[in-house]
Amino acid sequence: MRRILCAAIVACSLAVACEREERRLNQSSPNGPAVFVAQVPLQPGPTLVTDTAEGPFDDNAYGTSEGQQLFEQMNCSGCHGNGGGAMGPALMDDEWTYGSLPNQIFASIAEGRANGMPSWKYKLTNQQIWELVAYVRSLSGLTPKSPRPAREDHMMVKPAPNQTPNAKPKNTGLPGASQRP
Amino acid sequence: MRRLRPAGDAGELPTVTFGSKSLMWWGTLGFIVIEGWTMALLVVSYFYIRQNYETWPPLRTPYPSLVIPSINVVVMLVSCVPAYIVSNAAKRLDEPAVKRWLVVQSMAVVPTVVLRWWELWAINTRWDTTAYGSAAWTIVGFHTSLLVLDVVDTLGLTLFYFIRPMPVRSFSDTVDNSNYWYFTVALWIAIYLIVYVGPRII
Amino acid sequence: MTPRDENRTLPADVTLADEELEREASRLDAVWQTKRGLWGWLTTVDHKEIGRRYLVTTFLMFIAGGIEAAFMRTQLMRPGNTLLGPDKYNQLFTTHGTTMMFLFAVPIMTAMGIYFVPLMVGARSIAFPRLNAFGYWTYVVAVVFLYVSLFANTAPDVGWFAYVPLSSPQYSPGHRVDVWAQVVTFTEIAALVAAVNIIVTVFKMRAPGMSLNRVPLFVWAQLVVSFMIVFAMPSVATGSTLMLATDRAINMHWFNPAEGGDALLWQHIFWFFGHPEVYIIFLPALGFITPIVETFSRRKVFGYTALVMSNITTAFFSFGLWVHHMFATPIPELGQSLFTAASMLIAIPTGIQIFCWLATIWSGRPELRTPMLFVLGFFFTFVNGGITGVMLASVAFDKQAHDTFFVVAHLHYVLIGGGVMPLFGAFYFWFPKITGRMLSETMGKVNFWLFVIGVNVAFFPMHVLGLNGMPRRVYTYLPETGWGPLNLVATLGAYAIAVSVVVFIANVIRSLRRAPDAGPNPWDSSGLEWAVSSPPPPYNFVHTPIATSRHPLWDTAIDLPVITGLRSDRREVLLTTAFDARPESRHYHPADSIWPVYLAGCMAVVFIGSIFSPYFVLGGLGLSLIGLAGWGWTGAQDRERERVQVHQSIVDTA
Amino acid sequence: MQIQSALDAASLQARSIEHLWWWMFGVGGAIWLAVIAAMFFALRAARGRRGSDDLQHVPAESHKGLERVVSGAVIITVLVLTAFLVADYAVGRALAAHPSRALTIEVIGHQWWWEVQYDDTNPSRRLVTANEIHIPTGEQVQLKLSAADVIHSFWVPNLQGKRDLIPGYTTTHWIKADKPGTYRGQCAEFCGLQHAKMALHVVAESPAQFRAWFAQASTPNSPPSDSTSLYGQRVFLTAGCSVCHTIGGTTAQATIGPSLTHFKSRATIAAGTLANTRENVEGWIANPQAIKPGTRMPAVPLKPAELTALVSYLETLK
Repeated sequence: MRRILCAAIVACSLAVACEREERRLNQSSPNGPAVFVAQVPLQPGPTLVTDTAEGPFDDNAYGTSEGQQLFEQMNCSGCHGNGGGAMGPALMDDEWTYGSLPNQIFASIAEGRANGMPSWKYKLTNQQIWELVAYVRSLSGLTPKSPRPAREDHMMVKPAPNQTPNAKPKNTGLPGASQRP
Repeated sequence: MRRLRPAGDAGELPTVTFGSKSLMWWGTLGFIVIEGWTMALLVVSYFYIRQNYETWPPLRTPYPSLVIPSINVVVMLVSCVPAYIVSNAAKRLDEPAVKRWLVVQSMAVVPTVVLRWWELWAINTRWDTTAYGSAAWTIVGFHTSLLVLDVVDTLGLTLFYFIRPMPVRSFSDTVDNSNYWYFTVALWIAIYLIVYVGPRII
Repeated sequence: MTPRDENRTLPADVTLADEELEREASRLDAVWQTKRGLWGWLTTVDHKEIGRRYLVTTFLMFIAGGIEAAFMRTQLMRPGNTLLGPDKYNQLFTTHGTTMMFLFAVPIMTAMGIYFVPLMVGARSIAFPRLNAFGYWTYVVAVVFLYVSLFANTAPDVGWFAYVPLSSPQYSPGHRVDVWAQVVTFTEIAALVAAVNIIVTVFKMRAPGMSLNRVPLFVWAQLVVSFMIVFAMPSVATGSTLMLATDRAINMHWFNPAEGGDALLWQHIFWFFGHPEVYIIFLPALGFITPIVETFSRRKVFGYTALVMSNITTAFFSFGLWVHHMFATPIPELGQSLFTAASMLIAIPTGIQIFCWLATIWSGRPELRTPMLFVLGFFFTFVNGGITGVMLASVAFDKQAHDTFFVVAHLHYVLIGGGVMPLFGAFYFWFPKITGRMLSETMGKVNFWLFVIGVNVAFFPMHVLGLNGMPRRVYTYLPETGWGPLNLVATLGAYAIAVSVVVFIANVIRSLRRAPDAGPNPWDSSGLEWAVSSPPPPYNFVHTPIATSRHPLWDTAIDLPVITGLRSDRREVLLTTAFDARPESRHYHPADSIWPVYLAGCMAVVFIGSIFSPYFVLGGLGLSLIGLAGWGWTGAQDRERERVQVHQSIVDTA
Repeated sequence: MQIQSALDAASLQARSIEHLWWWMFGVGGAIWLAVIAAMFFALRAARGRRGSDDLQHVPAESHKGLERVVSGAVIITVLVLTAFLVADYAVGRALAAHPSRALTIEVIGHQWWWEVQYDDTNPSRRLVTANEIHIPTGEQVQLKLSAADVIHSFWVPNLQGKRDLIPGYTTTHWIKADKPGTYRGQCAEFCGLQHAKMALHVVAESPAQFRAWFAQASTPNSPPSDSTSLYGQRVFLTAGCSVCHTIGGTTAQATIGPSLTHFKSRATIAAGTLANTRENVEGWIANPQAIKPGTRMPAVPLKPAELTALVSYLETLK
């Protein structure tokens, strides 16, 4: 009886678990070179299409953690200071100069932004950028809690994303819009 | 099937025994050994981690503060007195005395849990800052679980004694409850010396 | 009042009349019988019922682990095979290891103990029946949790040893490793509970006259192993629950080198449990061998004392050699040599036991029935594994063999040869006692030969593969490595093992369909468990027997001396002194209860919930308060009829 | 034929271990045979007593005999074990022996490839390569082992036993190859998805050849001459390859992936997974996940022309 009960309970979350745990490896992206994609950030390709509040890797632990690795390897912290902000804007707060929607962040990374954010569309593949999107969003608690990364094997310079309280996705002005008061 | 030849009669044997004659005493002892051993392993790990640091506590980490923990040590030692009286009364099957002193014991043990909350923060560092913090928090945290368990046990026992007449064998269980409390206190004194006083010495 | 002087006072020819026994039996039935139906099934605390369930569940786990192994072998059958990708393969080999070690090998040995120890020491029940049920349900939680996770693509994928930092959050995102850590937690709880239960049962509930030097070797093994569990399991519980799980859930730094944590600490903690673990599986199996050898050599075992002593020394040594799993890590040379010495030393007590059994067979009149065949299979296979074990104890050689298929071969020779083969022998030997039915000898022999051949064909080539450079835990290998042919052979052997297990299952089903035909003592064996009907009644013994020697049924061929006077109008067990087992007291035995299964459910909420949110932990603990209250709640049953002993004085209450 | 085997020793260390193995194999095998023989003898010897129904009756004298036999067996066991212990200790000493100064090579384990650095007092002359270690024969070479992410284990069976690479620790390992050749090794500690395809090759060559290789390897290639390779270089620098890889003499100086400075001089690609041929390289770049599912190398979307040019450029990196 308890077996059945347990099974039933978990069966409900089964789909979630599958998605969360899926190891989505770097597929060769079905649509040509990154450059074309980044020009239309809202159609980054069939497998990765997203126009919603959910990035393709937001609920995928492995993808988010790959994003975590990239964030470090691409030295994003050089400007964003481990998300705390420095030369570049902080990523752990809820201030989003160019919007917090996945596709907006994708555009920010792929195209680059004023005041020194370089364009990564020639350096990273779509999937890598989407993984970064998931990680950046996890930093400020915009992604589901369960797949968010815990601590890294490094010096503890910032609270781990799995500790950040959940936040409402904000959509403060698209490119060009002024910052929130 | 073999025929059975009566060669002795157990009818005259007692049905309620105390101390090492009772099963519960052995069971309690078993779990005391398991929990003590777990704590020992944690302490060994604590010192293993300590090897990775020049200074203990690590740089930019304050010493654990001693006020609250010291108070709690005193409270715990004091709370052993009613525990002792209760177990003696239980051995005399003196129900009124047991009830009376169980109330006292309950009032003595509850503060230890309350104090424990500040005791955790008296470590003066978070568990997720350094391995030192993790080790200290794990040790104190694990002891907290034992402490809460025994406090709940004591309160429940007291409650039962007042709700309805208890079977005679629960006098024996009451004695074992006191024994377990002595263990919890002894364990805490060791931890107090290692986790709170230790860093100032080693 | 000891059995002996009782013998003097009572005339020897008085025996209990059958109808009198039947009346007593029916009274006891009324008191001890478990209720019918689902409720009874959930609330039973009968150690035989629980033990039988334990045996069935653990054997299901054996089959599950075997299926995973079959998948792995099929994947490795040829180079570059694409049946399984790395992700699935890693999940499968981790689940295989976790299942076989935590959900099959250890629990099935304790399950045998839970079922047979009370019978063998002549007790009516186990010391803490409700705790016993709780342990079983906790174990069931582990089983369900791991296998639901497997199908939810959340099975652990870092090996059954879960080395950090691979299992640390950065390199194992998601909850796969959390599943492993909590499954381990549940199995630890179950194992510890069973261990305490068996220790107390053996110390306080032995039949009058069964002084420690008359305790059957099966029980000795169970006792020693229970002590090992008490000291080994807390180690892995510390590692997995208090360190790894907290590292992952609340970002502790136990294993984070950058913050003072240490990756080697995990290996020490894990192997300090992990090595005794092997002997926790192996010693009970040796306990099975002695009664089988005695019974089928028609001779009392040679060197009882030597066997007991080797049991104990093995247990001690086994805590002193965990580092031989870490010879490739930076450990000081001297330390390594010490552990080499210890690892070789432990071969001596094992050798002594094997020699004693051979001597027993030599000087007896062996009959090659199936259980005996499996014991011979044990010699044939295990000795091989033991010798490679001694080789691996050598630091220099281990530097080559470590983490290769040579070790895979070694550990399967030891665990299958030393654990599973005696276990199958035990199945054939005690199946009649549990079910009242014999297993087919012919099918048994088929089962045996397929198994022995399969095991050796499957695992012997792995020695060569290892020496030829094939590492463990690879999901595939390149054709040019030349490992293909031997891997193919190994895979075929694995299939043979699978077939032999199918034969065994068929054998069981076949005899379960037939009418009971065993009788109380089909093998004319000597232990007390054979003095009662098969299957035994819920109260085990109408009257507690008196053990007059190590082999009561062989030495008291005519009639069995018993202690009368235990109450039959309520559940009562006889307690005796710890060493020379003199009757000491009658002890109240709890009624069936729903709280064990309820509390196991609370544990599930606490530990599985802890992966996701601390609120589950609080909630689970809150719920468990109800359970604890219910557990502790006891009415004042027949208070006036208790006889209380405080120290020496006996008081009659009311 | 075996491309990596502990039973085909090519170095001082591996050979002493191999001797130890054959010795233990002989003794161990003999013991196994003895026990099994004893088992069958026991069964035969007992056959005579079949049917006689004196249950559990054993004549005292045979009991005495048994005691003698068993204690004899135990004594033999003890002696053999002592012999094993001594032998192991002797070999251990032999393995530990090493000179005070020697060529030192740092090996850093990554998921799932090997970074190789030749120590040099002058950092600019520090040679960095990957997955292929060149060593001179006939002299002790010191390996400094460390890990960048998880635990790996360095194991080249023909040359030496294994040594773990553990984050937070640096371990050392000594190799003295005594005959030239290429020896394959493989990560021996489970390290994740591609543990199975994390191989390396040790190329042992005469000191002269080694020095020649070293000199050649320490100097970057001259920039490509033909137009295809030039285009290929531009692709490499713009399409994202340079984000992870280094090519000496160019602006590509990233250290996330293996250094490709002398890419073509290596026998294999993808950490010993594929032979370093044009087709393999093209296939690898086009879709690494098909060859090593999980590898950190992404499939960079390239037009066919770009891919061909890129590969021709890599071909020039001799």
